[in-house]
Amino acid sequence: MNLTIQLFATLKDRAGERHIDVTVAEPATVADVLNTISAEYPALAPALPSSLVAVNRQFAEPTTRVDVGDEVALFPPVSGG
Amino acid sequence: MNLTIQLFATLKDRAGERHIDVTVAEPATVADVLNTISAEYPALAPALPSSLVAVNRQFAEPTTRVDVGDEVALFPPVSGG
Amino acid sequence: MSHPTYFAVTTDTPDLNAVTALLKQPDVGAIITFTGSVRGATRRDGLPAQTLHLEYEAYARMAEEKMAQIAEEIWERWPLVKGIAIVQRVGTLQVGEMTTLVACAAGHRDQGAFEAARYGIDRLKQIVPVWKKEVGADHSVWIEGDYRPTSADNN
Amino acid sequence: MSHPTYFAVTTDTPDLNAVTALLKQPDVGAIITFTGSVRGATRRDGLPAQTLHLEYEAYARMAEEKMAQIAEEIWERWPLVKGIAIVQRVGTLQVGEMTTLVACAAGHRDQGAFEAARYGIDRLKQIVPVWKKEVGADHSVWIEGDYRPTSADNN
Repeated sequence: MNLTIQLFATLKDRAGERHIDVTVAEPATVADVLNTISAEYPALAPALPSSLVAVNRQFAEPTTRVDVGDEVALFPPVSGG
Repeated sequence: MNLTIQLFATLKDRAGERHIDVTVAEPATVADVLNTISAEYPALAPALPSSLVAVNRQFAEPTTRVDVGDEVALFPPVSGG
Repeated sequence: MSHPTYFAVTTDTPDLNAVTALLKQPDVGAIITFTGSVRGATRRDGLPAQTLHLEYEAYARMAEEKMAQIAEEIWERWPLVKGIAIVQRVGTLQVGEMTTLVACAAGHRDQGAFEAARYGIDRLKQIVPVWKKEVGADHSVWIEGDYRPTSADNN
Repeated sequence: MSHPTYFAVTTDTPDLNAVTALLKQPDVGAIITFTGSVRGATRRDGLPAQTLHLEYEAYARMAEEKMAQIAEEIWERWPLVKGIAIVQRVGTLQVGEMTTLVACAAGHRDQGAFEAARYGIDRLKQIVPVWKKEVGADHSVWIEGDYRPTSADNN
């Protein structure tokens, strides 16, 4: 399946884009998505271990399942306020 | 000496006035002033035991001295906010 | 102390944006503002079942001095607190109207400003000479305060 | 819950009078408002010595959902708290400008609204997806958050 990954803050700066597209086999987990990103976007790879993933606007774990049409986002720990 | 006593809230309502005048011998204490008020203003007398006295805008005790020109006020415990 | 302060007994509705702006300094990162307002339903015995409005009266000059004293007490207890504003409204106040405001500024949110604002409103209700009367449909009742300040409550 | 709420990610300066008015109900007697603003001087290593301005970015849709989640967490912990407003500004913010607001209403000041407002801003800094960049004269630095939310931080 094709997924569009939204990027924020340092991740967006590293990629130079607000979102990237990846293709992963179904069924997929967050870990599968991160592995694909790591392989296909070398600029993002160093930042992935410290990054957070949200699936459908909820914080996800490596084991969280990702389905077609899910809203996936990748960003650093938050620093707002 | 002559003193003008400012009245607030229930004390003002009891007296029907915003201030009263009393004459006390010098040197005087707050207790002397209260005794004079009690004798001369029967409408105020029942409320005096539970009232507070301020001299020059500071909370006073029965033993606090009152001098000519002091700003004296009589009021119930506060209930603002 | 050279922090900004604002102490007022007023018939006007406080403008929260303006009061907050008064406490702004380059090293202020957090402002906590308490606002009190007139509640519609009262539950105490002897009071009108439904408050129509409140009437607030103050010994204004002493009240503003006691507000300044509360600020000094706050700075003694929470030395990192900076600007402080305390406002008491007087006159006729309807249900929902703001009656009082206590705002405390600090560099960060963990420097005592929450505790200071809480202390400020508690202390205001003890030592700032203001009284309120609940005015019902057919009669009015002065609210009784339950704290008796002594000379230890002076600065 | 049927309390008034207001959750916003916005480029506009929040109007404290308007936000407070949103939380007013006849049984509300106390509102505590935390506002955060941009401080002028920073002290951390690696950052520009003097902050010229901050740039805030948000994952807006998730941010507003997490604000609603924080409100639910507050009501669970302080059931007497009523209306809740949470606002995060984004975009370019200069020294002194308001960045964030958390307001909690209650019947009385002793019903948890102080604690709830404090919890709200602490929690906002943990789970609301917003990031800020300090922009100095010659370079910019993204501020690093130090909390790693897990699925336990979902509602």
